[in-house]
Amino acid sequence: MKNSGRADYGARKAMLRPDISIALVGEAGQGIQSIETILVSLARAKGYHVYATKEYMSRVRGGINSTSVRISTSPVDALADRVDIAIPLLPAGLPYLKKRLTKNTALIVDGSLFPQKTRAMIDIPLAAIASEVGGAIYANTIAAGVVCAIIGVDESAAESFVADRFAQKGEAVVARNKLAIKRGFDAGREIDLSFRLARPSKKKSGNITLAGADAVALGALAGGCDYVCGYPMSPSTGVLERLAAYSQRHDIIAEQVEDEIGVINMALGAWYAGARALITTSGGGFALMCEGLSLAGMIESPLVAHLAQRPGPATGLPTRTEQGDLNLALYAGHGDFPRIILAPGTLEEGFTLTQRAFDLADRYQVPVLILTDQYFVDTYYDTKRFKPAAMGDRRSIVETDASYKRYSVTRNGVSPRGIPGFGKGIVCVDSDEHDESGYIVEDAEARVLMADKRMRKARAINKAAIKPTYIGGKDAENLVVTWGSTFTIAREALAALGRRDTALLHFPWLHPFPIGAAKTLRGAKRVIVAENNMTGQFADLITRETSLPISSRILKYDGRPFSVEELADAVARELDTHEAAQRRPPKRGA
Amino acid sequence: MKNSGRADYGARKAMLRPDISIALVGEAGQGIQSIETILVSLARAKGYHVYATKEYMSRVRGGINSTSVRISTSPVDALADRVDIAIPLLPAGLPYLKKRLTKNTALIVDGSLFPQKTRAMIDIPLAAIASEVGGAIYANTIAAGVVCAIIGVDESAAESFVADRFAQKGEAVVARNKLAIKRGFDAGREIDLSFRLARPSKKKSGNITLAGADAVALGALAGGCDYVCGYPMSPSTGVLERLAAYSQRHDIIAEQVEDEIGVINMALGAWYAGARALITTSGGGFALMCEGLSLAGMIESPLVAHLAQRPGPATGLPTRTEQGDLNLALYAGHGDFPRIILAPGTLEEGFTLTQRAFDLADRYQVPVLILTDQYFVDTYYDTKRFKPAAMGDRRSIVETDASYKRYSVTRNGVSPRGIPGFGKGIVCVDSDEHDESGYIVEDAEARVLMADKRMRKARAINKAAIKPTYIGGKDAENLVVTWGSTFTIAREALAALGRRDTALLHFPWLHPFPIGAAKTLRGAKRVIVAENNMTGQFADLITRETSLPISSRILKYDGRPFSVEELADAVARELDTHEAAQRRPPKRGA
Amino acid sequence: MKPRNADPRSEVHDIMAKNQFDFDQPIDIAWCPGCGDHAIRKALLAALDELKLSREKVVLVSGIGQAAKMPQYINASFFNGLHGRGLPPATAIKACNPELTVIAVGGDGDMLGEGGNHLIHCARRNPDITLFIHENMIYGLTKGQAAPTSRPGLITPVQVEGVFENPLNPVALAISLDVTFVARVLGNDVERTKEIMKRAISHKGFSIVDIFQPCVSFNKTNTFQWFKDNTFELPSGYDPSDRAKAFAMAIKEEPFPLGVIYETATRKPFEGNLRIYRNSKAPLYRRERTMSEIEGELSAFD
Amino acid sequence: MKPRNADPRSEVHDIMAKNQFDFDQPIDIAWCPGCGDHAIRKALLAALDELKLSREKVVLVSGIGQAAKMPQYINASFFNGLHGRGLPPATAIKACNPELTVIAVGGDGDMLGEGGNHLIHCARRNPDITLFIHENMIYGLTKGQAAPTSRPGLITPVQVEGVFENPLNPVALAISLDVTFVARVLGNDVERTKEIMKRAISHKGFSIVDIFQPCVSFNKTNTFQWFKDNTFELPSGYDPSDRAKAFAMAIKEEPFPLGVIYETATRKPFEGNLRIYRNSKAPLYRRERTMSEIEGELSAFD
Ligand SMILES: Cc1ncc(C[n+]2csc(CCOP(=O)(O)OP(=O)(O)O)c2C)c(N)n1
Ligand SMILES: Cc1ncc(C[n+]2csc(CCOP(=O)(O)OP(=O)(O)O)c2C)c(N)n1
Ligand code: SF4
Ligand code: SF4
Ligand SMILES: [Mg+2]
Ligand SMILES: [Mg+2]
Repeated sequence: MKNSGRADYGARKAMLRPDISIALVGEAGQGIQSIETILVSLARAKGYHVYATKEYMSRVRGGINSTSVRISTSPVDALADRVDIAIPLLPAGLPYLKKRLTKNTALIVDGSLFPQKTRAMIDIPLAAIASEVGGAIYANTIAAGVVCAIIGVDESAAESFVADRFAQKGEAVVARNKLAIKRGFDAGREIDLSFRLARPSKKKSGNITLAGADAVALGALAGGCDYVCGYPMSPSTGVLERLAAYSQRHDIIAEQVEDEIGVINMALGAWYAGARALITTSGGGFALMCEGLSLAGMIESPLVAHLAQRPGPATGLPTRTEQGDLNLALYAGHGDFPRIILAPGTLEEGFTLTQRAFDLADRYQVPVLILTDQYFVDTYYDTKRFKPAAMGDRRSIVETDASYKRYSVTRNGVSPRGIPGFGKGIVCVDSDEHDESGYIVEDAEARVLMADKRMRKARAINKAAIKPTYIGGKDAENLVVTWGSTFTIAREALAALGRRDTALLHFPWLHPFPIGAAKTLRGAKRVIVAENNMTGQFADLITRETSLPISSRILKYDGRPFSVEELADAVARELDTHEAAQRRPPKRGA
Repeated sequence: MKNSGRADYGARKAMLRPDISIALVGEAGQGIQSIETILVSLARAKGYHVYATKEYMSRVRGGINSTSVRISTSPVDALADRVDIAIPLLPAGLPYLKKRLTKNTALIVDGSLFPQKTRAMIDIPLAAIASEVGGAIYANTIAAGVVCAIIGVDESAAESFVADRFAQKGEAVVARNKLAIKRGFDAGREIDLSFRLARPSKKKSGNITLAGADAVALGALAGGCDYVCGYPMSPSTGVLERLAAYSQRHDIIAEQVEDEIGVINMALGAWYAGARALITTSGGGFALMCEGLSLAGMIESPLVAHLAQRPGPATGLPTRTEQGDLNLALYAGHGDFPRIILAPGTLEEGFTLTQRAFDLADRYQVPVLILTDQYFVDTYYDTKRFKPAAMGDRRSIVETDASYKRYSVTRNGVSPRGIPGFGKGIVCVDSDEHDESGYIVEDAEARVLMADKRMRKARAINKAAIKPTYIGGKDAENLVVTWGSTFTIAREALAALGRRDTALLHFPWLHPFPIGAAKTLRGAKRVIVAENNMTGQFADLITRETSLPISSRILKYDGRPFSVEELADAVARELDTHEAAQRRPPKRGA
Repeated sequence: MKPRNADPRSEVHDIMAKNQFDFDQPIDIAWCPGCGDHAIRKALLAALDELKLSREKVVLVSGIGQAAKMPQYINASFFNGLHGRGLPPATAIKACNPELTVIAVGGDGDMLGEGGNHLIHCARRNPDITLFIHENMIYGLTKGQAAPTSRPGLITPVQVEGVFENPLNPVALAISLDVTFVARVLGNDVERTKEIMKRAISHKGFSIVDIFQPCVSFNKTNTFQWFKDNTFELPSGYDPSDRAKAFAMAIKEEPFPLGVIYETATRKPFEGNLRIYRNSKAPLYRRERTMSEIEGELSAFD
Repeated sequence: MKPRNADPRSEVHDIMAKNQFDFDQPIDIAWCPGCGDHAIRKALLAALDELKLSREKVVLVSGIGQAAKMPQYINASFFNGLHGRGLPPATAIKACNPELTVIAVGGDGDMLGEGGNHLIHCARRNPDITLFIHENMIYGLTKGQAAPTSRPGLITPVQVEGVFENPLNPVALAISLDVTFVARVLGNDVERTKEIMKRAISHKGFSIVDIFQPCVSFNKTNTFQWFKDNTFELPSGYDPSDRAKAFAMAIKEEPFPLGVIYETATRKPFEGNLRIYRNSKAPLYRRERTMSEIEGELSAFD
């Protein structure tokens, strides 16, 4: 085995690292997913904390996809640029990694595929070993073995893991995979790196390891979701598929509908009949649902919608990430009506907010939108096992009597919600302006009565709003603001920056704008909003709600999430500019 | 003839009025439209300025509809509450008028239908006369004769007008209508009122008399519109119907599409092939077009959309008015892309802005939305004959050569637009992110390049923005802000208030927010936004764009437009409250 | 029952003696006098009553249009949604609670224009619901534009040169989609309409009744007389179970066949295919999720 | 021609000698190796070439999906719009410029699922355009959910219990709508596909070709072999002009008939009905509006 990297790495004494970052690049079909799974599972079993995220092209075969894995002695939940171990399974993968390689990165390749060496590489003849093992398809298992060896997984644990994983495929396949792992370990042990992963503190944390899509689906399950419908659309399909799988074990109807308009209207029918329905879609599909959302507003139907964002406009970058649909979520639908918008920043929030969404929707009879994005749904890490909230009054419905009126006018605007077939009353809902019984009206007074009733709910909702999370020293003068998936990245970035004067304000609840947040924002000397879109949609929302002008926006809209380093740098730059500006005498009239 | 009103009205000397307001109320099918037409046409022919607007129920027969007509010696273009002459054709119409009647209102009724008289009424036995004339259907012509006599139209002019109007229905019908007019005049002349309409200054002003829908349709014609498509929806259908009529005399394809999604996608196909397409819809239909709008943004297609607003959410009040779709217009579609939003306040703006919309759309390759509402499209008055702008380069398209690239990157973001079949090149447009040639790309750099190119157009558009119209003394400390159809009403209201310290700022161009408007707004001590919706959507937009908090909002959302008096009162109240507040010492921390 | 914000000018309708689906006081019906919709309402009231359905278990679902106002005038629960969007909620309502009788009503524009896609896919699902399409060959509520069913040559304010698109034949379309019960009636024939409505409602699976309905205000061509002159009853002995033959019958136009044109019992209804009803017939709203179900799924991620 | 941002891993395709519709340098085709779409592309390239169409006068229109990527791989103008929304722009393009040959391409989800309503109404309009539906009985691009054409029993990550909805039969549907040219082919049979494509493109009016296409990545049931085993050529002497008989043929499934199943010359195309082409054939973009036209209309309001 040639190890062209040995000279570089072997010379220094291996440094102990609490956190190692690994990047795998390959074409669709090459099995980088499989390497990732083996690695993460074994690291997790050994007691490490793990994190993985992927980015992929909008194609089924070919192209270039990548996965970033972090294995750490402490919890880890954000994308780092830094790569300690990089494995491009094909030369075309190298450019995709370029910006992330440092001189300390161990670049592991099959040298036969990389005739021109532009930098130090650790050459492991994956293809050659694979053909010895039994065929090209074993290359990924071999690569997994290599990395397992490097990070110190026990060989026997790895062998039994792959044995389990391939058990269904027959003994021969199991044997060959075990051999592949072994050969990978052999090769991996030969590598002499400048760093070594520290041992995990204890065996296993009792955490669960799951992706954003899992957290949302579990939250829906815990929220009592019993009807899910959708139309396939990346990156929202995962939630539909997971709940479809749950429908085999729980009371859930899972239906793929002909189009997104059908999706939302079907879900409203389901709520009307007493179900707790979830719809899941992405920006383009949600754009088709705007009229239906307005219907939810008018008939005061609860609704929970999962909107997994991707870069637009139009088809955009279908498999990438962006936080570009906030404006649409805020204002979708014609006419004025209350709604709630949530945006989980952590897996835990993904679970708790989704569960809560069902209760909020049901209690206030309004649509609740859960904004995630491709990065969020496709990212997984281990996290404290979720604690579902109690499921007290799971359905906020009443048994009707003969005098029942669906839209009885009440103080807080919420009318007791009956459903057809439960009680002696009839339940009439109408998309036209209507009276308390649900029949069409046209006169001015009746209109105002109902419009006011609907809007009064917004006030009640305001009180239920979740305050933004403040992380940092009290009265820090700089405030970095995030919403949704950018949170964990910003948290690690600020921790890395380590500035006492700079705190983080994360919004998991976006609308109605949480009362009190304005005060926190105004309290800061400088507000920097970091979000994954082109114009700073949340920054604009803050201005609209608080009349606070936001000039510092850190925006990214290339279809990729921020990395910790990138965001840390950008925040540092913003602060520097600001400080420099402050040192200059103020301009007249500024 | 009994004239129970005589005692009231005859006693005083008739006052000369420069402006008379008439309200007609009847059920659908009773012909109040016909009375209105006769009245307005004859008044206009005599040299008066005229104004009429209607409000109607969402039904074809029955119900209660009304028309308000103003006949004036000077131009008149806004809804007044005051009614000088009221004609309820049925008792159920009376409650609809109640708030508008004063002791000076001449209430003309067929006494046989109103057994209980609650106030002074002028009794004209319309039904009885009609049956003498030839049947119940002549009642409306008789009523028209009555009012014509009151306002001083020549009887012979009226007779020949109805003769013309019914010429196609045969001699017998003409004769009976002439008799009906005559009998109406006879009755009308007997009435002795407390007021009289002043004579018009000169014969006829050379003005044109038309409705908002006409102005938009004519603007489209002048804008070179040669493809119009839509799906019927009140109150937007009028524009579709008018352009369909034009298609019989001009090069226009007019197509009713299966649904609104088809409408917008078809229109984008038409623009792609070199046409100048208009779509026309209302809020619910526009809500269905959000994805298509995003497509326009991505493929950089020009598009002109007429959005005639009505009260939402959902089906709402289908035949009523509201300015409640501004938020949707601003943020419809997923992802960020530039757009232009216009909102005519006068008929002239209806014409010029629509014409301009086509040039703007074509020049900047963006969607242009024209926001009107039911009040705007259904209201008509006489106005200076429109002066179409020159039609220089009507189509901003280029002949392509073999190397043509649809999305060539340029300084201002606008790429020369080729169309298929015109030149040697090929024209490729894609809803996915694309390269300069229109082929799909996925890499980060290409994405940013194109997103930036698209957004650069917004800067260019900014320079073309139309400044808001300022009416009032320089540096007035109170500023009343309007957009769209509320303009003329506010203008007359402020004129009536006659306060030097209060000016009007009207926005015909809403987005991108006109540069410079912020300064005007900031210059005022107090900004009062008056709009026809529930939450103050434009007020919120101002805050978002200028970080100026807007606390004074005059909002109306009962499905009806403001009246001059109502708005004048509301502004006066706002100003009083403000002044009272200023006299008190400021609260700490306020 | 409820004081129906009655417009003082409301056309007062006879209250059907003892029909629980009618109101016990006059209601304001917004349809024009003479509109074919009145007869259809009579037929529907009678059908519901004669089927002895319990009022609390009937849900009418509609979109927007004149036909779609029907639920307003029947004393039962309703979901009066968006133009063109009646079928998706109707499907869900039945799926969530199969105890309910779900009837969708819509105009030809509502169901075949704006809502065409849902119709196609509702046919694929085959929920046990009934759809009445009021075919007046016009857009009534929006005042007289062409419907997908409008006959060639019809001039309207939008179709200024006359309609030239092929009219949609809902019966032929339904048979091509293997809708399990497909009929056509002339709504003014209240008795026959009622009978076929009863069969349609009783049929297990998706049933469509295409109801010819004169619009007296906007369609001056396809009048009651025209419908009478342009329809014929199916020949006696006609067998509605042969799909190819039914299609051959369905494409006959001017005159159009009336009656049950196609009926099949070969397909299972949507609800019957849902796993949740395999072991229990309880509607969804009566089921509870337990904490242990959630904990169990969480454990999969340990 | 243009350097097509070629992915270094692109499957390099043979450049067809002298076919102006192919690119003169290798392009990156995102379809999986072995996908039926490759064969369809070959057939389309050959058909376009053999019809001797001028490259500048051909426009491909599509929505989103694997099939809908076709325009990316043909060297001609294209409008690659939204998922399900290919037909409305295609109709407008032809209407605005009848000199163009307009070809729409889409998957079975694209055209029959999301876009179903446009298909129905496109059939009513009958524009002189051609539609190729790639029927792979699956959603390819979104990784394997059921399409409206999926066969009962197919298990997918969403249809966890297997598909139970009735598969849509696009040929029967098209005939029910009197689409003027309706054919089905097996795309892997490049020669026959090409021939039928040529007939479809040459046909005046709306033509639909339903193309069976194996998806090797996500549909492991309806493979090339399955399609071969489940299709048959129309009997010789088959007469495609009788609509009722064509329908009877169209509803045959497993095996499915292949060939031109229905063809009629009775309907005028959409563009032929447009008034603007009565006196002039010039496409819209070559026409000018004059100031006097506008002044004339303004005068109506004097
Ligand atoms: C999204 C949307 N588009 C358009 C409309 C306007 N609209 C209401 S009813 C209707 C059509 C009415 O025709 P039809 O469905 O045939 O019913 P009919 O009135 O003839 O019974 C239309 C276009 C609407 N309410 N919503
Ligand atoms: C509005 C909208 N909904 C959903 C999607 C996601 N989507 C893209 S292609 C596709 C279906 C692909 O299946 P099909 O049309 O059969 O084409 P194939 O890939 O099988 O050729 C879907 C659902 C989208 N792009 N837009
Ligand atoms: S407009 Fe036509 S369909 Fe509507 S109620 Fe009147 S007659 Fe009936
Ligand atoms: S996923 Fe299926 S349809 Fe798509 S390219 Fe691959 S084989 Fe073809
Ligand atoms: Mg109709
Ligand atoms: Mg497919």
